[in-house]
Amino acid sequence: MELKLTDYRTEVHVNWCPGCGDYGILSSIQQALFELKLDPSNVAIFSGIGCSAKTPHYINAYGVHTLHGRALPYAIGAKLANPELTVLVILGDGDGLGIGAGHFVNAGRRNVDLTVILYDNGVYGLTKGQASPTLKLGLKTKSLPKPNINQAINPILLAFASGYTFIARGYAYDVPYLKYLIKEAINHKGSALVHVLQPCPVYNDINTKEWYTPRLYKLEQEGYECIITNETTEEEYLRKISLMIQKANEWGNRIPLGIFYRDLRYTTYEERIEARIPSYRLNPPAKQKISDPFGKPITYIDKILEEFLI
Amino acid sequence: MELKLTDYRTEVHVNWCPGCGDYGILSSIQQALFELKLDPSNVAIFSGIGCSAKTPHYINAYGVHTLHGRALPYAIGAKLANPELTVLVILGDGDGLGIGAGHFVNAGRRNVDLTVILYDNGVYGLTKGQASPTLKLGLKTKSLPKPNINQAINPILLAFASGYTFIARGYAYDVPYLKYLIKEAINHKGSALVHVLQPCPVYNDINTKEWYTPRLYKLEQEGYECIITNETTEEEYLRKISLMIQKANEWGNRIPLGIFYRDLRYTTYEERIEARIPSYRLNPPAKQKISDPFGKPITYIDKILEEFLI
Amino acid sequence: MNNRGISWLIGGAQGTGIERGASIFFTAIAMAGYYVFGKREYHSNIMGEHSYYYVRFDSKPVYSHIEKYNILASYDAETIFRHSLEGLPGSAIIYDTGYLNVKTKDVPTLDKRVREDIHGRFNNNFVSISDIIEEAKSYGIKSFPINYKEILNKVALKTGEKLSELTRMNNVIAVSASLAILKFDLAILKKAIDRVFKGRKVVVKLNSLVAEETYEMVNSLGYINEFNIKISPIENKSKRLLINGNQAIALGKLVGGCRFQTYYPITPATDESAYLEEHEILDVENYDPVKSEREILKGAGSIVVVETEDEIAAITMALGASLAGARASTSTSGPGFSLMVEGLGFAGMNEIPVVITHYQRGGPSTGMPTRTEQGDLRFVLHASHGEFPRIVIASGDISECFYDAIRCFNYAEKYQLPVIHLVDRFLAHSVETIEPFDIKSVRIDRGIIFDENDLKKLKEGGEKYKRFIFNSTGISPRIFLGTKNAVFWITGDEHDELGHITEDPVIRDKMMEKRMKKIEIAEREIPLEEKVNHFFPSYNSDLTIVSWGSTKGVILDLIDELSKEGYKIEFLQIRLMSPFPSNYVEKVLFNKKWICVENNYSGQLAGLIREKTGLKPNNLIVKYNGRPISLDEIYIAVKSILEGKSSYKVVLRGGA
Amino acid sequence: MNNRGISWLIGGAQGTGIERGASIFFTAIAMAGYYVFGKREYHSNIMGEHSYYYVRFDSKPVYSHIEKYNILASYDAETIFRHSLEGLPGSAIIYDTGYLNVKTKDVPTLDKRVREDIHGRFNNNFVSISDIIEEAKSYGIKSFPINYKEILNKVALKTGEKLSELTRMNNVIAVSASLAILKFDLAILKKAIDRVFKGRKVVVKLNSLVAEETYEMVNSLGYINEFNIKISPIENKSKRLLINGNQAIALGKLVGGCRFQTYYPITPATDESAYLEEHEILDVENYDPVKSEREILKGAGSIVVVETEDEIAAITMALGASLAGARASTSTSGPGFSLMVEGLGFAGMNEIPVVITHYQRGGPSTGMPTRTEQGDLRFVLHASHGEFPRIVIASGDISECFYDAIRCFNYAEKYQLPVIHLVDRFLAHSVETIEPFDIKSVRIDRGIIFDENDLKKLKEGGEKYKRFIFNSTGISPRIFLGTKNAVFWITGDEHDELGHITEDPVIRDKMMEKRMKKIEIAEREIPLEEKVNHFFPSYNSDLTIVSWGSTKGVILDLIDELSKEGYKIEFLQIRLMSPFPSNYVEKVLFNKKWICVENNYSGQLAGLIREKTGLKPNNLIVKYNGRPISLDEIYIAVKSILEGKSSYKVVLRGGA
Ligand SMILES: Cc1ncc(C[n+]2csc(CCOP(=O)(O)OP(=O)(O)O)c2C)c(N)n1
Ligand SMILES: Cc1ncc(C[n+]2csc(CCOP(=O)(O)OP(=O)(O)O)c2C)c(N)n1
Ligand code: SF4
Ligand code: SF4
Ligand SMILES: [Mg+2]
Ligand SMILES: [Mg+2]
Repeated sequence: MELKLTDYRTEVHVNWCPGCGDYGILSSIQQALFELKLDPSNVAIFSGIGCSAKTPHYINAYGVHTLHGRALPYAIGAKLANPELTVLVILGDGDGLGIGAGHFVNAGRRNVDLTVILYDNGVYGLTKGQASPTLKLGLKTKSLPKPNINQAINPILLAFASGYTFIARGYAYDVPYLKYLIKEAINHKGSALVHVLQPCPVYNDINTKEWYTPRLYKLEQEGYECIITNETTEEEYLRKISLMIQKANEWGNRIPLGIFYRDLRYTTYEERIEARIPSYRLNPPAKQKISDPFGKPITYIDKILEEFLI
Repeated sequence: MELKLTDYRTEVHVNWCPGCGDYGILSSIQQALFELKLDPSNVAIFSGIGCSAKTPHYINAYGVHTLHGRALPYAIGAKLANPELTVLVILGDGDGLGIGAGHFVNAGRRNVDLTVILYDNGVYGLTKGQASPTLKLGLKTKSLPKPNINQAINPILLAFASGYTFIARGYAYDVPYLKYLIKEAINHKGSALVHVLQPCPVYNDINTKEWYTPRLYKLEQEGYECIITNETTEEEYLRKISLMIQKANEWGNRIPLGIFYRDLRYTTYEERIEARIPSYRLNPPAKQKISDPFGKPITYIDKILEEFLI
Repeated sequence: MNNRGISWLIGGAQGTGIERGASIFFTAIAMAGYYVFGKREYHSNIMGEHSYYYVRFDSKPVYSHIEKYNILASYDAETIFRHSLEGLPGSAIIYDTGYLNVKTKDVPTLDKRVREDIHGRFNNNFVSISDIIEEAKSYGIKSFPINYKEILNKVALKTGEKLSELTRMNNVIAVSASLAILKFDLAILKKAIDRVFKGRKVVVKLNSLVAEETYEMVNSLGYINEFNIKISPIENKSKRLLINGNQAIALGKLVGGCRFQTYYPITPATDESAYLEEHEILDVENYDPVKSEREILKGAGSIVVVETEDEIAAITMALGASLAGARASTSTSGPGFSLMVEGLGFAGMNEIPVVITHYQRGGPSTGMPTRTEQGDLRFVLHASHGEFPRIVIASGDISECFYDAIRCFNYAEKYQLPVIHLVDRFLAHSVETIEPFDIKSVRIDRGIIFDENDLKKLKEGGEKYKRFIFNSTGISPRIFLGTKNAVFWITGDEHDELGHITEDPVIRDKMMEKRMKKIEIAEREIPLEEKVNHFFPSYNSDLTIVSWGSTKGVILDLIDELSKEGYKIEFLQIRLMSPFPSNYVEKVLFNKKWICVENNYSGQLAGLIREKTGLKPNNLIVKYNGRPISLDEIYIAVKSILEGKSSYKVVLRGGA
Repeated sequence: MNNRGISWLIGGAQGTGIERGASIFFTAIAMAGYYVFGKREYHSNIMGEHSYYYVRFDSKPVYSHIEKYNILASYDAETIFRHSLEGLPGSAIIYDTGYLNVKTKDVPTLDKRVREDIHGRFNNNFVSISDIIEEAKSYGIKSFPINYKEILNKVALKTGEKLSELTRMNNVIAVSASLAILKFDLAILKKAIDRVFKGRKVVVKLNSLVAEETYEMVNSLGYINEFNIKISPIENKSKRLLINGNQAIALGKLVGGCRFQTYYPITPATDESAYLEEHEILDVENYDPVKSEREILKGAGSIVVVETEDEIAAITMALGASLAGARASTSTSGPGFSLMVEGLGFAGMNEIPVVITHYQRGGPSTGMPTRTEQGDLRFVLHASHGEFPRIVIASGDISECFYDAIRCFNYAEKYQLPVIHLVDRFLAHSVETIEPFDIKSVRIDRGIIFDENDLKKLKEGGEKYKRFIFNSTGISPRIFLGTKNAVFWITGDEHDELGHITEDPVIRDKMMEKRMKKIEIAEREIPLEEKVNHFFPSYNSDLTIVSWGSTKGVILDLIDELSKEGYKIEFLQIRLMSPFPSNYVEKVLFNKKWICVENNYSGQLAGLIREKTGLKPNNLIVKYNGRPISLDEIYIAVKSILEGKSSYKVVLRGGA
């Protein structure tokens, strides 16, 4: 039976505020899944806590709404136990880069095959607009009593330093383009980050739709491309990376969207496990039989026990 | 009374393994404090948990040996409560970039005036040699049963992405140079990172003294300098940063030591607090009187109470 | 006024001014000299989900709510769908005629369960507001339809404002209509509006105009005569505070000398930190002992409030600040506390004073972030591995919140240990008229601290400062990081007197005993009145109610009612949970008929009492649906216990 | 052999082969047919600090240690300084003559407290090893000086190895000398060497040579006649396992079907994960029902072991794997568990099976990482905010470690909740000769799981799969992420049957009750023998000892001795800490004279029993210096209780 776009929706009432950027991200994800013809039963979507984190409830796929900051380790556990799953991880900017920064960084090191979608609204939405780690120093959104006292994290740079092998940026209100980026990210083998600029009309009156619209442009329109392979020379690498960093730093009259970085040199974590455990993909942890029909354990440890028998 | 170098030592038996790089780092810190003529009573040294984290017990200064991964927030709390303190933070590579990565990243955003010294031995020393986040993918130290399954974090890049305004790299066995770097870091106003290559002869048989010696060179010998000020043009900035990233990536036949990055554009967190609270430095939290000689509170809230009186 | 005062409820979608509306209402009522109790119920959502605010007031103090209203003030459909049947006989529903045709299916935020309940009542899946109003009438509830749009139109005409801009004042219409049918003085209402909007002229003017027009409309519809309650101002000699728990704690911290607060945003704790941040610059008194005069130094003090990257950083950063010498604290709720556990143990091990204000909310896990519960008692008592002393104090009302906040710092510094101030969502967000704080009675005790002169003397005497010296008092003098003439070391490992790591079994035993003995010292020194509130002690009470925390109010109101019926009820409110006042509790409860009342599932205090005294309650009244206990439901429960008709465990299930 | 078997102790600096030496020793002894018990004591340090290994053996089972040695095998000075006086009358000190002139001041790792103790004994600050040996002699301890260098020189000559390379075999000299004076069969010793070095030829050869030379030296010095104990091989019919707790748990996990283990390194839990990682590729049996045959599929199974970035990731990653369908677990110790608290609550809220193996160690905070304690019982029982069901099982010995490890997964999946397997440092690192595991008796029960066919049927029947369906059994069928024909949602918020967020008070109550009732179901279904071990039940015992966890061994040894003296001692070992077997415990203890024995400060089990039954022990025996309880000290303590000479709380302080 052909799947329809509506098959990716649920009946749950979406309770984001009117005009919230999250609606656009939700649509983009649903459309991406639909266009990739992914069976909802083979997709697992993980999120932390925040407005953004409610997303899984609105998508007809396995939805695991976890703890604040912890979506990544949950997702990695599930993916490694069953590497056949398509895994999406939804992070809020506070969720993913504040309380969850340690997991964000250390997930990069693993290159597990999954897609991270980072909702960047510059604030902690669900707790009423405190500054998030992506809000620039000195900005005062309407929800803040005083200007922001911290410098901002640049998620693109942080992802690069952490080892993500696919890094892109989309915009919540540009659904077709965001959908395209999410599809590319899902198709990428390894850890992919899609950083989404997401207006929060309720608390962030600075990075609004009106503010973004005139500034945004698409990297590929400038002929930008940054793909690193094993064939890339040292020199080429440095040139590409310099440009990438330059683009990642661009935040003013012009703000780039698009795919900043693709690194095809690294194996995935799953491949690395397979190199150690040949049967891993054939018989991954989640699929293994562990007992016979009578409930007797089938793990054979007699060989191991010899080490201890005396 | 003139302070002697020995005044920075304690009677505690140093129980690192023979040949451990930590001895060199310890000497470098003691010498740096000595040469800066810092009063031990005005220096507070924070550490997490690990072999590295035992350092404070060996230095005659306030020594706060905290929890695994948490040295940074402890240190920040102390520094903000008493901004007159000279604060050093000792991190192990597991401690600072594994369990403590979230604090490492988010400390960068604040630019509190303190010096972080990261002991990088590629392993979790005190728990017997598991791979730390800085061990390169595929390496198998003698303590590992299988080659390392994770990519490595590059501390220089991560610090840059996180906002540290001073980033340097030293080597545990080159004490005079490391001492120099630590002094520069302490003198820097803002969050400074000194990344130290630290051989662990017991568990890491790859990154040994023998391995490092022929590879190390000093950035300044090549005329390298990367200072960013408010005067730095966009173009200059990009050129400098590109070179910095190139140097940060260099890890092979040649490995650079030295000061990678100095950014003088940012105020410190303390200055930002002062901008909000004019009396902050005159009367910081740790120094405020809160009661009169009879124990009566002296905080005057009558004005505030008017809001509630009815 | 009936014997439970007047209950008023305003409902609407989150983000449409429910709280503002309620503030205007209870401020006006309080200004008229009444005692007010107000509580808030809302979803974990920013805009759109149903939220309501409940107010009860009376000419005598009110400490609790009932599940019923005298007036339901609505300005959306959902409020009516949800609350219509909660009216007392003769009560009023105020609503906007614009919603009459709205059907359940038009309100997507109505939970399925509630929707089905309504459909079930009507045996019909298309129930409209007019149906509901009719139904309410059949229960004797009066309806007061008002055309909200017409009022706003008038205001628009008079002011030239756009109608669309004015709709956000629908809340004020509902409030004003409520006061109008109560024959409440319009002038006081206007004063309340002025106060709530902090004198912001344009807004005040607009809202006042809406109030006036509403009064006129209500008048013209003749509603005033249809509702038989009238609220006239009463005279008060002295002023009261109208304040909630978050604010009382924040003020307590300021007075108590807290100078460093860390937090990671979390409901319902954040408001306290936000309040502190707003008041980060402090005025302080300077006492001149010669002239014996006090001078106010403007802005000479401050509290540094830091938003951290997570709760682990929040507690550890507070510990850093405490080591440096600041009175330091952090505020959080369940999930945040769960992350502070390791830091808590470090504070215990290293005898570092720190205060954690813990706002309990509906658990487990993320639970019900905006709902209340007393589910964390056992957790905070035993949080963190290993054994170390801690003090846990649970406040029962908003006044206690203030004084306890101060006390916590005294305990923390005197006994050099972590102190947990246990409150809950209900206290945090409930508002009450209370007696002004008696700040003169407050004392600050920072415990034993050596300064650089003490250290100089020590040094001159050839002695080393030892942070964890074994001495006769059991408590070693502290010094702050940066104090001249000494240094110290600390470590989470077991340590010797100097603070260096040791694994020596003999020193270990001594150090462990030194730490644990502090809890015995505290238990001995803390006066009884800080440990318990014992109301109506008696040897022949019909029943002794034992409880803790925010249930205090409803129990006091209950006892008031039951005593009028001739029952003799004793009430033991336990405040100090650790060290537990075992002896006193045992003495009071031995051979008594007693029950335990708790806002949790398993009766955690009951378990604690049994652990400490061996005694078991005759009955256990619990509630765990995320809502506070109401006076009407506890009345029924206790009545049936008194009459011997109750089973051991009684679960209360009231609340919307 | 005396009635407490033979006690042997080897000491030296960390990193110089203490464990290796001990392994050779107890392997040899076990090969000779004896029952062996071995325990390790070491500092949280990689090289240099003092470490020792204690072995007791006998021809009957041995479950504990005594504080005394028959033979002290040393190859450094510090061991002698620290342990010399722990000798039983007639015992032996074996030492290297090279150390005779070493003085206390030459040993920087000697704690100040120990050093001062020695100096005090001699009233002199310059005490040498020869002084200590003389002192020991005065207590009737025999000394067996050996020139270690001479032995190594001979080996160097024979093999051409460099002497400096051979010094790391000093441990083997100490071991061999011990066995030599015991007149132990050299051939068995050599077999043990071969086994311990896993047949690595060169190493085995060198070490065997050292053993031979040592035997010869001991012979030539005539020491054999000076020591009056002889250990001859005894015949065994059946084989035994020589294994420690870490390993037994790892094996239990493999057999129990654990297929995903996460960990963040921490002492003393890491060894288990390292062991699992070494055995990540598994052989599995395939049962052919037609031929009724079993075939071994080599490498067809596996366990994925992931080193995470912290313990928060460890628990949450395990939860992710469990949701996907793997039996998943994580292992940790105090500080790690403190960080897992929030994840634990999530598992409880979402009914996710997961096993946390918790190795208690000396607390609080970082505490004494390499020392033992039972200080975390209350913590694991109440960890995390809010209320949710959990199962906590405490193993008492190495066999129980194995079977309980399996059981934990059955509980976790059957009742869909987190299970905490509570063990400790002592069990983890103690080695024992135990009966081979009876794997045939083990059963795996994964609880109710729907597969894609079940879901297809459901779908065809027009029904939706609801992860948290309210049903008559109280336990909703699980499905795994990725199962075709359905999806589910989960959230840490309170949720409806589908797993979507709800704040409805009615559903909340039902969901809360559904979760909490599971603990009642478990309490009903789990058989008594999994809840407690009741040894020597009796109506007229002189004393009932109640305890939990690793104290089991020493209590059994104690009862053995006391029963020989005619005392009738009953022993209730509590295994299931949650749900607590209150009824049984109350029945057993009611009106009895009973005491509680625990390796912690406050007697946490005693408190728990009182909470659950109201009963209080007559005495409490505790120990909290980081060392396990020895047979000799508990014997004295219980004896004085039996004789009515004891105070309520008895603190044991033995151990070095
Ligand atoms: C451990 C913990 N701390 C704090 C919270 C409270 N909390 C809920 S949502 C949120 C912030 C969400 O901000 P962000 O991640 O930026 O998501 P957004 O709401 O902006 O989409 C916080 C701090 C929590 N649920 N858990
Ligand atoms: C919360 C917590 N988890 C685990 C540990 C155990 N632990 C002690 S030291 C250590 C690793 C130290 O490695 P690193 O930071 O690299 O320092 P090094 O020993 O290499 O200097 C760990 C994991 C701990 N103390 N606390
Ligand atoms: S608060 Fe902001 S992020 Fe959250 S739902 Fe509303 S608009 Fe969206
Ligand atoms: S284990 Fe490594 S890092 Fe630790 S003390 Fe020994 S050599 Fe140094
Ligand atoms: Mg956000
Ligand atoms: Mg390290």
